[in-house]
Amino acid sequence: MRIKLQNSNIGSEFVKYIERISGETAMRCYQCGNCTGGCPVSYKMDHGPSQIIRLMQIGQDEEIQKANSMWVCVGCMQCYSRCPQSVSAASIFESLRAQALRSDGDHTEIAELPKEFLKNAPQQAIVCGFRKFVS
Amino acid sequence: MPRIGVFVCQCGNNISSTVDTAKVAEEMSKLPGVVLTEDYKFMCSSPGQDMLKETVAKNKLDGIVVAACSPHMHEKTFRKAVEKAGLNPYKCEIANIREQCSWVHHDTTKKIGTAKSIDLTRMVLERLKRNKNLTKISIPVNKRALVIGGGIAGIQAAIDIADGGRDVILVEKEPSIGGNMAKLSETFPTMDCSQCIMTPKMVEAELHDRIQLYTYSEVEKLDGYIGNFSVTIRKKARFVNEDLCTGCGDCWNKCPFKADSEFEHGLTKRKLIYTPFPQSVPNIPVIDKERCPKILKDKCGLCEKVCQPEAIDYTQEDEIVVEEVGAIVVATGYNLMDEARFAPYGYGKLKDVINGLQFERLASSSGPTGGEIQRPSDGKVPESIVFIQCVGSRDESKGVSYCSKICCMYTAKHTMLYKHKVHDGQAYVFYMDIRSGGKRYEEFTRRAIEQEGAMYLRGRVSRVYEKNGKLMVQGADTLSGSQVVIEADMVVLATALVSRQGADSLAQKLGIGYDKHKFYSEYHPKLKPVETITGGIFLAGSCVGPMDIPESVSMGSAAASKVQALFSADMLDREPITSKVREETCNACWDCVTACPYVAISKKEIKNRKGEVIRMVANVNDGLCTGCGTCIAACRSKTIDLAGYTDEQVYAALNAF
Amino acid sequence: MSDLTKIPYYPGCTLNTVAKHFEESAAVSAKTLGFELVELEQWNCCGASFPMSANNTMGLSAPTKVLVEANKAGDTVTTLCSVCYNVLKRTNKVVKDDGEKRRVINDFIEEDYDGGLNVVHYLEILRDTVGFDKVKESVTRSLKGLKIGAYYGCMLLRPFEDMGIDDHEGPTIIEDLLKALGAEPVDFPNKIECCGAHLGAGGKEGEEVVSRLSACVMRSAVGSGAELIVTSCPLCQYNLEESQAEVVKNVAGYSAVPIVYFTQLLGLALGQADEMLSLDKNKWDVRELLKDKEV
Amino acid sequence: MSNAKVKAEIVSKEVEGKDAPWEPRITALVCNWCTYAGADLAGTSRMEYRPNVRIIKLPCTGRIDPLFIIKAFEKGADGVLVSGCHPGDCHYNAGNYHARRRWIGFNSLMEFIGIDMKRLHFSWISASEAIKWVDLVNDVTEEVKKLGPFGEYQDINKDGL
Ligand SMILES: Cc1cc2nc3c(=O)[nH]c(=O)nc-3n(C[C@H](O)[C@H](O)[C@H](O)COP(=O)(O)OP(=O)(O)OC[C@H]3O[C@@H](n4cnc5c(N)ncnc54)[C@H](O)[C@@H]3O)c2cc1C
Ligand SMILES: Cc1cc2nc3c(=O)[nH]c(=O)nc-3n(C[C@H](O)[C@H](O)[C@H](O)COP(=O)(O)OP(=O)(O)OC[C@H]3O[C@@H](n4cnc5c(N)ncnc54)[C@H](O)[C@@H]3O)c2cc1C
Ligand code: SF4
Ligand code: SF4
Ligand code: SF4
Ligand code: SF4
Ligand code: SF4
Ligand code: SF4
Ligand code: SF4
Ligand code: SF4
Repeated sequence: MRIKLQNSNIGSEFVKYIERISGETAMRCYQCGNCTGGCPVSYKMDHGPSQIIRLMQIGQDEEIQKANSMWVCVGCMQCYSRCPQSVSAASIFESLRAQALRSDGDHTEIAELPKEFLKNAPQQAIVCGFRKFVS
Repeated sequence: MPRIGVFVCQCGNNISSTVDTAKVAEEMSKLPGVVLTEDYKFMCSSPGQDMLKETVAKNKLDGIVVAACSPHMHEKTFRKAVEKAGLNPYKCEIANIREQCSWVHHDTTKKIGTAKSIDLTRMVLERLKRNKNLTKISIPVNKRALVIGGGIAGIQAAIDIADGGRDVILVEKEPSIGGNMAKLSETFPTMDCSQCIMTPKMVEAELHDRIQLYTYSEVEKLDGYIGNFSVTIRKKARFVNEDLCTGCGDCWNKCPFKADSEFEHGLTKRKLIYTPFPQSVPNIPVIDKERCPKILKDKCGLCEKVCQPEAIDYTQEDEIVVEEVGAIVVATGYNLMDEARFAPYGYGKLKDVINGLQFERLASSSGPTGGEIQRPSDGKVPESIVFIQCVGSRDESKGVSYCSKICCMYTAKHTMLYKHKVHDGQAYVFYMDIRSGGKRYEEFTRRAIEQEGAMYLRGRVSRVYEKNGKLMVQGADTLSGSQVVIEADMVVLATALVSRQGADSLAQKLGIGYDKHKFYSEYHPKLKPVETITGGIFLAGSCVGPMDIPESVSMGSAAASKVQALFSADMLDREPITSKVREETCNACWDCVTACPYVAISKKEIKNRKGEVIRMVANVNDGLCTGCGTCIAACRSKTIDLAGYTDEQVYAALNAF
Repeated sequence: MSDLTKIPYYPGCTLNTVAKHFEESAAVSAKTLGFELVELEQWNCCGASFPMSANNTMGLSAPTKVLVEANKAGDTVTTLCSVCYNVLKRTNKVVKDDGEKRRVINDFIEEDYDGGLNVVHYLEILRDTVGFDKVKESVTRSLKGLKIGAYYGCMLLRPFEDMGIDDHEGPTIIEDLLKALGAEPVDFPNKIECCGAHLGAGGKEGEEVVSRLSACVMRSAVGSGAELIVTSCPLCQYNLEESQAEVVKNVAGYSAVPIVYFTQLLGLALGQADEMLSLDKNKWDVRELLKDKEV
Repeated sequence: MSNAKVKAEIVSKEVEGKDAPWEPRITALVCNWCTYAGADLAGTSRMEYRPNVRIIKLPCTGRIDPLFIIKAFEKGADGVLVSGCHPGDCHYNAGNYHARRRWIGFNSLMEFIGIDMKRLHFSWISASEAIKWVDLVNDVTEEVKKLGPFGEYQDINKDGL
């Protein structure tokens, strides 16, 4: 990846927006990687939680939006509970999802979900899934 | 009419960016008694001081106000300067328009800062008008020193002072001096063996004619003041007569009971009568009174039977000793943070997760494994070790916010020690930054990586757990952006250095300051790094903050030289801020006598010409009075007043707001 | 039995349906221990996830409505499902501590609720109100010899400042209960790791994540010697069962371990009849194991 | 640390003129060793606080004569703030204990002569507690501001008490 860094990247509107709705400050993160280290699903993410926050710090809006990370995060709060700086990547991901759903529409097509799942899974999984993946 | 000069300092931009100093000067010039004002760039610079001296002399000023930084910064500077110009130094007062004005009001329109500066300067000016000429008080200096803490910093300070020809009392709370350095195996960056350089120092301290050791002792109480302290020391009962014991070791060889060794951080056991380690100074054991059945319930008594010189004394009690000294060096060192706080790393639960000092003991040839690296659970030589840096340090949410400064270096050292002992072993290090600033330090850490093959991974570890007899270390390598899992045989945590347990209560006894982490506060972090706010008490070593051996030793020597400087004069000048009694109005109620915390007030007889006592009045001893002013508020007849802070001066300041 | 302490109870969307056996076993056990779960007269779904972004007033409204209802019933409300517990407890905290949010939410749902309610999990009632000692005394069928892995998952524990039910890195509340029941809890590293939660609803990628994470939990527990696993959340229960089903399908010779709600074991130890505990509703029947172990 | 960020508002009459909005005037009587140094640290750390306070430095809170406080009100202070070392931390060992003992009896005197105790704040602030100093100044300013100008006492005094 090659980044052309400009003044406008630093504190970009998008980043400010995400910071506002998540209540988190990207610059609090000192990139220790604890969150990525402990996140049960970072292996599956295009960029782990600490990297997403790093990308926020340097204002790489597109790279963040492109990544699957926000959709893979399960909201387990492990990142936050061990972060030495009390940054909640979980809240940042939630805000990124909210932003994406608002601007691009649904992430999951309900119709595409396996029938088995819809039939057997506990309601809470479906309700929660809808809240996280559908606008 | 007084002739007062007001000097307003711009402090470069520090004051002038939020205070219109010219305006302050102008306002002051309108006040009665002010004959001239100056608005100047850097008052404390030498041209500034010269200007001050010249102006005072040329204009025959009889008082000046410098509106500048805090009096804690430069009051002395300016008082000295005006003294040279022939003015009594106590006719110089400082208005604090920097720390308490320009730096805390960021309004660049300067309205706020200027207005407040005008008020502050006027208040000081009114007070100054009522200042009297005062002369310093001379008091004798007792040229013996007390050093608290017998780690490397305290030992160094004690030896330096003693070499300078002064008597030193060294108080150490453990049964032996040596502190943390005595536990280390080899030391960075030179890798010399810690014991080889430490033991001779310990012995030197023990044998020095001018050093008196009080081990297994603690300071209970401090009275007095610079030059004239009186220290109450509690010598805890060892249950061994120090004069009779020869250190033969028969007792501890025979003692049938064991407990975890504090010195070995629980890696091995010691007896209930023990010296902390074989090279202990003094080589005299103590009995663990919490556990010894003889002390607890009068059973056993074996050591007494085997001790030929009959040194064992089960009835020994703590002894209280009072020593008079003129100066004190505090060198009480550090502790490692209690790892119990780091549950995700399993310390305390997983046996093979240890801390840095435990690793030092494993690597030390005098340690529990004779220097072979074996893991605590089963004695197996670990094929891979993961070192985790910054455990508890730089962790605002669960540990401390600061960097412990030495753990990057000792971790690099540990990887080398490991590699030297286990050639085909692999060391992994999780780090956030490698902080190896210092002479030959960066080269040292590079050597660990390039030549000794330690694998450095940039990231923090999230957790350590056990799986099939292996320790699974799960963290991140942020440079490659991946989650990393390592199967290790042992994990070493570089836990934060924290202040000594009880550091705060000692500080309170001594009357010195400490920060929120309970490290002791220097008088000034850059310019007075070994002084405290309390005259005659100095600091050395890691009780001030995390520090390695070279720094601790430098500080020990620096503190010693401060003590020597203090001892170089027979008399000491003290601030003349003391209470004065107006004898005519004293009605001998003695309220002041009971109020004075320093017992500085006594009852004095007033006699007539025939020598008969006609009445009694209060009398203040200048040597003891510290100028706290408590007596004044207690005196209902307004008979006592405090030079430098008289009622009149305070009211003048109040009136001027 | 008229002197039962009545405790208002919020079932949430799943307990009345898929996880009926969780609820039933909890209810009968409660009665034996001297309290009664009284279902709120009216309730709605809590939303099944705590909305974490800052402008979350909408998301907080549904759970606040639940709290308002519960507040009418008493000063405490209990839940069984960890997710409901998480959502209600955190919402309650926001309403209590954040004056601004409280105002907005109250305006929105046209109520006047101040966050005064005490949200507790059923486990907390057992520990703090009944007391594990009392539970122990009430045991009529000791689970002696049963090696059980207690799986906590995320929602019961995190974030610690909000939940505070137990040490979030090394919780023992379920183990302590199991000990009271006579069983032998086994510790395993993944007991506080996530099962994959709702990600089953997140497309192919999500499904894969769930099956992997749940498999990790199962491997970790079984590898540490657990013969039986207990959960406190219908979603954990489902994910673990599904994941083990896959293993059973693909790995010949693998013998599945039962996965049950902790309340079912509680009921067993208190001497309830199997039917009362709906033991047949679990994917793998625990009764065979009980027989083997002569419990 | 939101308090540390408050914008300074007070501007004294000399600069802003007679019509400036009212701002409380607060006199602070503080000890040299702890609170004064704490206030210095707030400066060294470039914190920001409300500018309404004027410090008078005394060696110790033990030196504070209750009459100083009365005088301050008489001279137009709307609030008075007294602060020294923490109990047990006194530079002079026990001066602050004496001060405390004295103030206990002093409360009733204040009420008696018509000084609202809400305008008088006692606090312990050490040399390292810059944040506490900042919060204290801001809070006291805020509170006194709510109470409004303190004319009563000066008025009574004018009529000759
Ligand atoms: C794992 C590890 C490895 C290290 N390796 C190195 C290295 O290789 N090179 C290096 O330069 N540095 C190293 N250090 C740092 C080194 O240990 C310290 O710099 C040094 O020990 C500090 O000495 P000190 O005298 O200040 O404190 P300490 O060694 O802590 O000594 C303080 C002494 O004061 C005593 N004491 C405490 N309170 C009281 C009291 N109230 N009354 C009386 N006595 C009291 C204590 O018992 C102790 O004896 C290492 C540190 C660690 C943790
Ligand atoms: C850009 C920069 C910023 C810095 N900022 C900070 C900071 O914010 N805080 C901080 O703590 N430190 C700071 N430092 C470090 C600080 O400058 C040094 O720690 C400090 O100045 C060292 O003082 P010194 O007396 O050892 O040496 P120097 O300041 O170098 O003084 C040595 C003196 O000896 C004289 N001299 C040299 N040779 C001879 C000779 N043969 N005979 C006679 N005289 C001789 C020189 O002319 C000079 O006056 C900074 C340094 C740099 C480069
Ligand atoms: S754990 Fe916290 S500080 Fe560390 S990288 Fe993640 S968000 Fe940043
Ligand atoms: S909340 Fe999301 S980002 Fe944080 S650890 Fe869990 S899955 Fe990873
Ligand atoms: S006297 Fe104080 S304010 Fe003036 S230049 Fe020197 S440091 Fe700055
Ligand atoms: S046996 Fe006696 S002389 Fe020998 S070390 Fe023990 S106490 Fe000292
Ligand atoms: S009396 Fe105590 S110290 Fe002595 S040998 Fe017996 S147990 Fe050991
Ligand atoms: S010295 Fe190194 S290991 Fe120690 S706290 Fe600082 S950065 Fe971390
Ligand atoms: S000022 Fe008064 S009370 Fe204080 S030390 Fe001096 S004599 Fe004692
Ligand atoms: S309190 Fe005043 S009047 Fe009483 S003895 Fe002391 S100086 Fe004299």
